[in-house]
Amino acid sequence: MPVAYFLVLSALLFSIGVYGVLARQHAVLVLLSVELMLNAANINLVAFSAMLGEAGVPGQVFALFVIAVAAAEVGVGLAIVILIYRNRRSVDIDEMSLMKW
Amino acid sequence: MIEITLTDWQILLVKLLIILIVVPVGALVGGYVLHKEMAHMQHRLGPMYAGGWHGWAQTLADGIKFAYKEDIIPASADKRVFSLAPAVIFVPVLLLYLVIPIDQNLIVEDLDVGLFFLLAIGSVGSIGVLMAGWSSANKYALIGALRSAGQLIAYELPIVLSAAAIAMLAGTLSLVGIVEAQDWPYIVWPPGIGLALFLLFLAGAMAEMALPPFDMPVAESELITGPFTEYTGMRFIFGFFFAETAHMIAFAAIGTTLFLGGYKPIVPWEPLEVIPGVLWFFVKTSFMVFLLLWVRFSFPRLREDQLQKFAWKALIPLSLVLILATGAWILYGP
Amino acid sequence: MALDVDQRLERARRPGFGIGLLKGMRVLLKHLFKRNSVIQYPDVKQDLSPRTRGVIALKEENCTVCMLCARECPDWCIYIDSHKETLPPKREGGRPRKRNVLDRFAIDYALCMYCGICVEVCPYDALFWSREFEYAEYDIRQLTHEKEKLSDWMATVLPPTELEEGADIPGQPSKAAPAAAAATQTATPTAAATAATPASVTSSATEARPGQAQTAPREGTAATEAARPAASAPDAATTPAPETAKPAPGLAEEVKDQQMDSTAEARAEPEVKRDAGGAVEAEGSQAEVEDKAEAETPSTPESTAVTQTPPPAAAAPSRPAPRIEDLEQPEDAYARVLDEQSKAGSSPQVAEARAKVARVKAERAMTQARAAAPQEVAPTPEPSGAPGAAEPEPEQGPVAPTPEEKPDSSAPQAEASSPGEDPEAVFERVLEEERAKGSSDAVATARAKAARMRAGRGAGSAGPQEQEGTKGPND
Amino acid sequence: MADTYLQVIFWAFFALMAIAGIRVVTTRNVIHAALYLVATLLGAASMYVLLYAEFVAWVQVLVYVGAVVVLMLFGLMLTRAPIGSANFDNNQRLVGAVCAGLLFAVTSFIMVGAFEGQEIDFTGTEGTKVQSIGEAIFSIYVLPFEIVSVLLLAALVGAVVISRRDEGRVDS
Repeated sequence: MPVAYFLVLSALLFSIGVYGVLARQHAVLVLLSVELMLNAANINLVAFSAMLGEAGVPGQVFALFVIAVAAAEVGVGLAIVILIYRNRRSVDIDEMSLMKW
Repeated sequence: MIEITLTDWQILLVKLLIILIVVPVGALVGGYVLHKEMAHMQHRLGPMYAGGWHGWAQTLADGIKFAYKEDIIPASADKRVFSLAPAVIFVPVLLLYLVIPIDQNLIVEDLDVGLFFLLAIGSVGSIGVLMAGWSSANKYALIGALRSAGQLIAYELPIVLSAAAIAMLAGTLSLVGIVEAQDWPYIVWPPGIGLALFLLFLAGAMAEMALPPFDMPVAESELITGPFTEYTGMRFIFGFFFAETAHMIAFAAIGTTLFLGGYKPIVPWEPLEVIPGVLWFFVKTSFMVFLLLWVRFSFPRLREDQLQKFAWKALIPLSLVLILATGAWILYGP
Repeated sequence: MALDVDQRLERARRPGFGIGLLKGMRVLLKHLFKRNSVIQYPDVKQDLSPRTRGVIALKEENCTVCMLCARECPDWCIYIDSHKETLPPKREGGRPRKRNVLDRFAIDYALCMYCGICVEVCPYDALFWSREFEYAEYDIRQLTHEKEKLSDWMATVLPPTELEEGADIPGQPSKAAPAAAAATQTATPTAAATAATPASVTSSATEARPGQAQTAPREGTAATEAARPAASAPDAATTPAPETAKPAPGLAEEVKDQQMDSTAEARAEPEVKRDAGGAVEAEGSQAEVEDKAEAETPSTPESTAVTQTPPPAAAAPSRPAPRIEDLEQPEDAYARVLDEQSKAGSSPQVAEARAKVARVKAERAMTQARAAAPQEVAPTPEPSGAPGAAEPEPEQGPVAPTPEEKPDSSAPQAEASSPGEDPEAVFERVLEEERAKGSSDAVATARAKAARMRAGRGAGSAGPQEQEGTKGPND
Repeated sequence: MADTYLQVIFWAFFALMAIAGIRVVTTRNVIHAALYLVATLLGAASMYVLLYAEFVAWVQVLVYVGAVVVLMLFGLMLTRAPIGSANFDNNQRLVGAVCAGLLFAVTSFIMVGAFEGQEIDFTGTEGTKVQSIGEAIFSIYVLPFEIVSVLLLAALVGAVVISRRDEGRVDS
């Protein structure tokens, strides 16, 4: 099976993630979109790993690292979202201009 | 001798079919055992009429009754999510049975990462619980779902960590490999660590299944049945009762596999080897079910904050210490 | 004891972490293998206690529409309608009689709280407790059951329970009668006076009471009890106004004597069941009387005692008192019980307490036996004394301390003194009696003084006491 | 032959992931978005299984579906997650769509061009054993592994510190 199939899938997911990050207002939805992008990267890593066969183990190792980092990101991200919601009763990131000049 | 030749696909289909038959039947029997054991421990008789002999057909009758009930979906509910949730709860439980070795060769799929598969699939059900709770448009349901999610995140860790310690001891993630790696005094070996891991696993499993004393998500007295408050008929059965019982039996089987030596005889004695492993497995799993139910009926429900405290301040540190101890045992032990 | 419990709790709490959890699980495991005590109700019916308060049944023919039950009912759940009927005079030239006819008797079981006051208060034994309890209805309004239904339930009313051992047999003179008289202080003096004069009992009244006559000797224990059967005779309609039929305390014997002669014309066969029901009531009240008599201070029973009619000679069929030689020595009893208890595994305190009780009982039995012995030889000949009146030492109850510690006031004065006897003579006699019984000097003197005082007041004998002492130490 | 089966399965999951992914960013209900994300993630896990990377697949299910999404749903339900639809998009939708479309076109063009003719050979592979992954992590990549563990610890502490209510301060 051509590896290009997986690369196209990955590109599609990544683009969808980019759209989500750009077009979404809700903070948690932005986080979800970021997850999509990370997953796209993961698919790429695993696909290349499979392509390389025995030499491709580091690809899977990196996929695992990505998943771990994603978990950390979600943890901190959600903590921030909840804190903001608690303070401002809103999770709209376009309104979060508190730190803007 | 009739020779039947089946392709891999056909074998897989037959195995799946067997699972599809065995699991609901097991859940019915498990439900009956639950009723009866609870009743007798509370000095009652339990079901006595359905089916004639000691109400053996009670769960069957219940199931038929639920099948005939109207399937009600609340007007303000999120209908698609609401209908899908029971399936999301039940299917992962069904999948758990795929990798449990009933005998050395009697297993649907001996995955290389069987143990990991169990843990991963077991955690999917909580999505279903959250779906059910949120989509019911009911405060009790939502609170129950949130409790369930919090509980699951907290108690997943002790289970994963104790399973990790077992994997360390066995040197493999394959469940058959784990059973084969276990030697005779299964649970009490390595001394102290094995038993502690078992208790840790038991506590985590009971919390994961939301069984008392960890049943805050479905606390009948406070939250009616938590996420399943609005469910009726078959959806209730599959989302709640069936899933609960099947989950319980699955966890009993997992506990048997990980700690009690699975399909191996209780004591390594030559004559006992004659008895098929299926029987040993069945006996040990029954014991585990009994134990789970016994604990379940013995203790009152914790409070939500006590539950979280217990997980984060007692179980997780303990499991980390046990992982260290296991590592030390592997390195320096005999 | 409280300290003991605390200590035990403390000990239970002490063992290490998690033991409590295991203990709880052990309890459940034990119950799993225990024999189940569940009764599968619709299939197997529980044998309810005879005193179960299931439902109230009505014996319609006994009801005189006196309305007592309806008035006493705290919930006002009894509905009674009636009308008056005029009956022709019984004899030529007599006055036409009036009689209440029951039209409606209904109990609203949705309101009823099963207190049983109506059953207690019914003077004519028309209401009974039945053990029936399956009378659920689909509508709360249908829970008001009319007299037809209530009468149907009469079939489920149990015959009265067997009499207790040693209790009086209906139809025979009661040994409890005099004791009961002590309790009927509420009886009005006039009633008592009437009772004292047999002549005041009209022959017609006796005629009308065949059933009562049967129960009367027993019913003598309480005036109100005795009064019941009078109106309950099936032919009550033809009897003279029931009010006159109400006997006073102590009347029973007279009634009975006359009845012996005129039974032949008793038209109604005595209703065994009802009578026996009366007996049960009587027994209950008798027990009450005994309790009272025990608790009574010496001075209380006096007022009624004077009006007591002399009982027949056959009175006081008391069991023979145990002989002194047969009785266990108190110290032996103490040692034996202590031994037994410690073998049975009781705690030292409990064993000691039980042994003490045994000793006290043995001592009491000794005393009573000693006192009873002379009495049997020469019964006191006082004409007005109750049969048991000569019985000196009443039962003190199980918690009584040793005789030496007995406060004087709590010891009812059983020593009878006939009215008119010289107070000083009474003093001497009582003193002697007390000494014979083995009472300590102080006690004997005090009792003798009390007896003198009573004699001086002319109050006559102290409350006749139930001869319970003869029941011996094993009660 | 086997390759045809795999291709069918691949395209089925491709379709699932594409649809679910698009729904994640277009749906008007936050919970639905998270649930569609679950579908996407499970599709990705299936892809890993397809690629004989079982361990990664189950880690994906355990961590993403079992923990991350549960946490997301938890967060959504704690904040505000009404049943029914609401508008969560800003006015950059068109810009976003153009950007995403361009990105997709460019990246897929480049990658397809770069890896033209490269095949994944499924025949004869048993898949990657967990053991080899473990050995790789704990030998060559032990430093990144340790760094990741420190990162996780920092994230844990950070999350607790951030979301914790200060004692004595009343929140608005």
